[in-house]
Amino acid sequence: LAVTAGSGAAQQKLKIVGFAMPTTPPNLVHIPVWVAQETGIFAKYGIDAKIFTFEGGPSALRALIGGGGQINVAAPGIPPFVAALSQGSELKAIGTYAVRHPVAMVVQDEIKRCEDLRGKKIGTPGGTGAYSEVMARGMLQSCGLSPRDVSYVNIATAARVPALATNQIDAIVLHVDQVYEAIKIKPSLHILGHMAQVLPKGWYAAYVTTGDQIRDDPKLLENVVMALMEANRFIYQNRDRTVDIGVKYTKFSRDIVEKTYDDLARIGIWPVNEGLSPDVVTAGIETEVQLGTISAAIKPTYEQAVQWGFLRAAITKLGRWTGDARWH
Amino acid sequence: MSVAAQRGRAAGRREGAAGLSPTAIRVLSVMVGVLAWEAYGRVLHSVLFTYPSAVVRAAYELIAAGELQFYLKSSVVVLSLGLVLAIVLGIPLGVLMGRRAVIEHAVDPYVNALYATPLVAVIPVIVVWLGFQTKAKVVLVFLFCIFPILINTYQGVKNTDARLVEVARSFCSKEWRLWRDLILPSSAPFILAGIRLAIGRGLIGMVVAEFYTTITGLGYMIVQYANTFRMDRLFVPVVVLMMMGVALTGALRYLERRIAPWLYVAREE
Amino acid sequence: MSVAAQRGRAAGRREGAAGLSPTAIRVLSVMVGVLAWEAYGRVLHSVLFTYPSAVVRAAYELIAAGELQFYLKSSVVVLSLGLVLAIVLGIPLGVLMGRRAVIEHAVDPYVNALYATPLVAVIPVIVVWLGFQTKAKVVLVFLFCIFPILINTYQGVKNTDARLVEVARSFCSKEWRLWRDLILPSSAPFILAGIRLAIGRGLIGMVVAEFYTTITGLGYMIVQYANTFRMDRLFVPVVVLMMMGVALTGALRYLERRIAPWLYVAREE
Amino acid sequence: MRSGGRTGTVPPPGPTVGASMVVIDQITKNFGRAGTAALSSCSLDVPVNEILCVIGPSGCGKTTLLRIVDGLIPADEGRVLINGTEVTAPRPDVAMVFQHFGLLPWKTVQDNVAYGLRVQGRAEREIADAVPRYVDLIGLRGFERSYPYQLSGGMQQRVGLARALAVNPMVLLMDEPFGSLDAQTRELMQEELLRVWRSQPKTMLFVTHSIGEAVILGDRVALMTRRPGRVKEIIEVGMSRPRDPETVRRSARYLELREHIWHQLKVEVLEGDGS
Amino acid sequence: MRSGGRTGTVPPPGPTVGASMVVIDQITKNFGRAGTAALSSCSLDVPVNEILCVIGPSGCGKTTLLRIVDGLIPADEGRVLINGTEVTAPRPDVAMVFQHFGLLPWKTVQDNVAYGLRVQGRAEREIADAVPRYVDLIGLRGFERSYPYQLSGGMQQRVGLARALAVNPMVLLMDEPFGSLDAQTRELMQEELLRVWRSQPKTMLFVTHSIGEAVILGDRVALMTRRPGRVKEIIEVGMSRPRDPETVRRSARYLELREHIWHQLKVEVLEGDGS
Ligand SMILES: Nc1ncnc2c1ncn2[C@@H]1O[C@H](COP(=O)(O)OP(=O)(O)OP(=O)(O)O)[C@@H](O)[C@H]1O
Ligand SMILES: Nc1ncnc2c1ncn2[C@@H]1O[C@H](COP(=O)(O)OP(=O)(O)OP(=O)(O)O)[C@@H](O)[C@H]1O
Ligand SMILES: [Mg+2]
Ligand SMILES: [Mg+2]
Repeated sequence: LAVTAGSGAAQQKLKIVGFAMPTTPPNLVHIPVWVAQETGIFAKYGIDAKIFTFEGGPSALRALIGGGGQINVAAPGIPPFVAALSQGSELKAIGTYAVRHPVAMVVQDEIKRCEDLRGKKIGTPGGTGAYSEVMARGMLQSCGLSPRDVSYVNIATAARVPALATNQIDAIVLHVDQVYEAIKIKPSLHILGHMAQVLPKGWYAAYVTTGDQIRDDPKLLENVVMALMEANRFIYQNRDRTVDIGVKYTKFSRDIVEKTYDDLARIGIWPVNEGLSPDVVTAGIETEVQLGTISAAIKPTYEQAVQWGFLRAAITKLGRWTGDARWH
Repeated sequence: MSVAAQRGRAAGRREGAAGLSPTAIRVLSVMVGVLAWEAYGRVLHSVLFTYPSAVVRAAYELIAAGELQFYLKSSVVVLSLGLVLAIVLGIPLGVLMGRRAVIEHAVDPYVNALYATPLVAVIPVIVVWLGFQTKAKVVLVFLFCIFPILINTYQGVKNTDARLVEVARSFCSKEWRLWRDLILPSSAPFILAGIRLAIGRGLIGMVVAEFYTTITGLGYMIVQYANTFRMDRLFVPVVVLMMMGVALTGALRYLERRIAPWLYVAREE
Repeated sequence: MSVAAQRGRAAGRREGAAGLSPTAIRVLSVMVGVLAWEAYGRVLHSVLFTYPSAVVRAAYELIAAGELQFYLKSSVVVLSLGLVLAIVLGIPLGVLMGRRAVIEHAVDPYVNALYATPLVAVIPVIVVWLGFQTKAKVVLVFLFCIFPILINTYQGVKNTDARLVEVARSFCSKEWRLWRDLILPSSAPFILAGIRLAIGRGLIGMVVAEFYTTITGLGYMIVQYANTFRMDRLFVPVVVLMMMGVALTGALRYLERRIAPWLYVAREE
Repeated sequence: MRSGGRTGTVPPPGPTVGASMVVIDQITKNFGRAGTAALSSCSLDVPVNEILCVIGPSGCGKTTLLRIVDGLIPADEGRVLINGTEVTAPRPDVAMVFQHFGLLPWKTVQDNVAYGLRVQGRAEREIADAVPRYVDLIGLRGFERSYPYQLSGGMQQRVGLARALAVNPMVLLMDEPFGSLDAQTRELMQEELLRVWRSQPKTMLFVTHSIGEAVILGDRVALMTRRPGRVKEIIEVGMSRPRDPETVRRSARYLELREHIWHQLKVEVLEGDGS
Repeated sequence: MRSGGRTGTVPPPGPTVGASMVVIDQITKNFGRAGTAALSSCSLDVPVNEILCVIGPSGCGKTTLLRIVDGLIPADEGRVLINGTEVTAPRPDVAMVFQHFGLLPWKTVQDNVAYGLRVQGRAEREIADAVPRYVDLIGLRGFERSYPYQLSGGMQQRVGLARALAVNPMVLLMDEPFGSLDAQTRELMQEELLRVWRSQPKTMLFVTHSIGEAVILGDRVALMTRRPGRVKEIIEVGMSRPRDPETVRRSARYLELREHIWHQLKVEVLEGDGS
């Protein structure tokens, strides 16, 4: 699929679209927006992306809700999105860059199998109910353990790797690129398992916009969704270019980005079709209810959470990819 | 006439503003603020904001569940240890810097540099040295609190009336007596302003320390409810912190009257 | 004899310490610190720590690539605007609080409360009002800086010699002239300590503001290299901040000599 | 009400010559709740352009009296009239020389002398003209740019005098203005003060501890009781001006006054010694 | 070297009576880089237990001289010996009464009086015994718990005197200690001072602006030139003690001395007027 980078008359009237990304610098999983920008996919759709990075999904969401219209699309993880939804703000998921979990559990040398986690200290930034702990719990449950069999250490995000390096924790869930970075620092660390394989039905993140923006300029958002879907597909087809862009923006070294790319692409993190299918979304919302992020009484419905139309239009235009277990 | 002898004697003309007492003015002012917040919060009606009545309701829930008390306790321990440590070390070091040029010049660059160092840079070092638990947090709060005390004390010492220092020297005062009789009382207004600043910083430092090491206490509540957009609950620990700020400052004023009565006796006439 | 007339005249006995000049002592002290850091860093040899020579190398790379300059510029703009705003508003408000009891009591609870409020609670409001770019950051830096200035100014005003206030009143000084002739010069040592504190806080506020809104400037560099454990590069912006702290404080001292010469003239003898 | 600025030698049109410029009417003042009684029903009348010297034991309330007359502190009872108007706040046509000098430590000698003029918004040209004159008058030429702490006690005191004289007030309240001066400098200053007074007549309340000074300067001398202060006696000096200090000191009237005041003071001080 | 604590009336064993207690040897002092010359080759000898009064024009360097003798500031040239030892720092057996009073604003009258004793580590019992005596001596009974700002100028000055007397020093340096007192209180204080001196003899350097005071108190009077100060003349008072002030003031010797000093001062002040 040849990408004609920003060619034609469209270039003259590019519309500025503000993106709020949830991490600084991004991890490789967040890369599709930059890919779309760097390779000219956005330009092709008449879009000039202005990408802002924030420290955490909630901050990105806040910029979308309150930022005076400078942000059109935020890309938070699911917990803050669902939480904000349930508080009554009119937010819609219009697409996604990852429905599966792009994280892995990294553990100290002596932990070979899931069962070895018994009695160990697991780092849980954000505490019980935060993303990291939810993932750890998933890992524990996969081998019949429960949180009572381990001890949690509520360390701060900034202290995760120092804690691993100084043996103050034995295991923690990290983004795959962070895992490889940690392993570089302490080679005895290793991956216990990828969460996408442990919890295959997880919903990781979404592109979110507000009801006002949808009413304001649906055409623009349709183009955004289409461009981002194309970017996801581009990633699978262009390893080298994606790794280049990844190195440029994630600031991880090339070998780490390459290994991460291979892991994530193998798992099929980036959806090439709709991604936000009703079963994934309702399961995701249900998980948040179980975790106590929101109460069942104010649980949003699929229709409240997702604006399905843009994705459908994109599929119609771009065609559906099939033939690989990874395509979803 | 002795320098600053009548210092502070009604240093500002104080009007009664239609005869209202200070407390009445304070209460009125806070009430106006709370009402304005309530009105604005209801009008804005955003998930990013809340209003006092919602906060009160949330506070009631959190107190009933015992959550607030639980988290508050661990925070307060950290805060008090860090603050006391900062006072106990900051004042003597400040006086030393003010009195001994060698120490001043040797320590000065470190004070200015450390004070401008963001915590993130310090965290890994602290973690390596002190781990993640209370010890590390206390040290972080201490680092937050010490600079206002140190720098204000230093400036206060520099500002001591040289003529009174001469009097003390004339009577052959030993250095430590000079501190007690002269330097500390004369720097008291500076030091008190420093402690007042340290209280505010300490409260923030406590929360920040909780963010950056293990997340516990009020910091945990704040992070958790900020991330889940429960603004009403988020504002419960925030309002608690505000009230602690006001209360601690009030307590400081009370202490001031007890340990530095001359500052107040003087204002009465 | 006029109050505080000889204030500060060599308030501390200043020894030469074997005749070393202040600059020599400073340089020596910093050198010892840097060497100790280097030695400790090399011995510790941890990925969580680094040492000066590695930082210098990293700085060289970052400067050659133009990265440092680029990020520094945006931070400096935010810092200077916020700091200047805090000085321009903080001093008059502090004087007003010190001089007018009604204002003091009305504003006082807000100052103490706001000063103890963690930023996370304020951020959403700021975002709603001002977005998340430069404007919001400037306001955050401003909020960081204003309190030390405000509180110190207030204390300085309260500490003004009442006898001199009486002299000014006797000559029928208008309030604003009183500020100029009396309150401000007499509070100068307090205000300067406050600004000194504000500089340190402002530098941190600048980075923190960048964390909490969109990440740019030095804050971006710090987060980026902290997340990727490039400690040598991480310390480049940190050391830059430290040096800014030292340099700005030095500049303040220079300014002090120009705008408040009596504090120094007095110390010369 | 005039706001200063007289330069002629003609008496100002406002007050009638011979009428009272300052009327102190039954002033009572207590300090603090414990209640140090400083003044108790103290009354005094000062005619226009008179020099009234006030003598009294240490701590009897002289400074307090002047502060009340200047409108700096309120009396508990009684009132003060200046030129017929009740005093409620300081007036620009009344200037005070403070016992504690009250120089601004951050201003040089010339800026301290100019302070009153600046505060009252006089033209810079007028200030530039007046300041050197008054610096000369107090004998501090060459010290214009010195800061107060660089001056001796007596030099500082003279700066305080120049500051008050410079605004050329209608009423001058002087609280021991020459207390820190040696005998000769004091005499020089007395002469200068009288010269200023002759060319620009003003009403003066002059607190002094020197009986000689009171007799040489004063039209009348008010003797105060010990604390709480009242006016015990008012003495007409009754000597013609100009007075030559040497001649005055040798005159019988002087010795008689001296003896009398001395005795009266002794009674007050000794009786007051107990408490 | 003794560290105070004398209570008897017997002269201390240390210094030989008649020998010099304070020797001021060719002291020169300039201030600042611009160089205000305060003292120039100033020499003076004070025998043991003598009261030497110093008189000089305002700003001639008297305070500077006392500060150098007390070891507070170094001289540029020359040296000072006390009891045979060169002065390099303040000594506990030398006490100073400051022209600016130097009271600690945060201490009450009694704590200010006790200050010197506390600083020199005397026993609390001794302090509790001494303080009321000296508070009485200066006539401030009833004001023990007042803060300095609650006192009149003269009362503050007396507290400064009590503080210095309380440590019972071997040498007492007094810088216009009675300048803010009325004539009668001043005389009372002079008497008290002499009483203390008789029961606990000490060497005194007494700066005053009152010629009468100098003659009544002093064994000798040192006259200083105008700035930069030198000793111009030393005058033996030559009157027997105890001196009754009234009698002294009427004596021919007094009038002669007065006239002489007056004239000498006049020369200094008038010549110095120019600069
Ligand atoms: N601010 C104050 N608070 C309490 N008492 C005061 C205050 N000011 C003055 N007094 C008291 O009032 C009395 C009179 O004081 P004032 O200063 O008027 O005396 P004075 O006549 O000027 O004495 P001096 O000649 O010594 O200057 C004194 O007993 C003093 O203690
Ligand atoms: N710290 C200083 N810096 C500069 N000059 C000073 C300083 N102290 C004193 N002087 C100058 O030294 C000279 C002598 O001052 P000093 O105080 O000794 O005089 P004095 O004889 O005590 O006068 P007075 O009788 O007025 O108190 C003065 O001209 C004064 O200006
Ligand atoms: Mg008085
Ligand atoms: Mg003097």
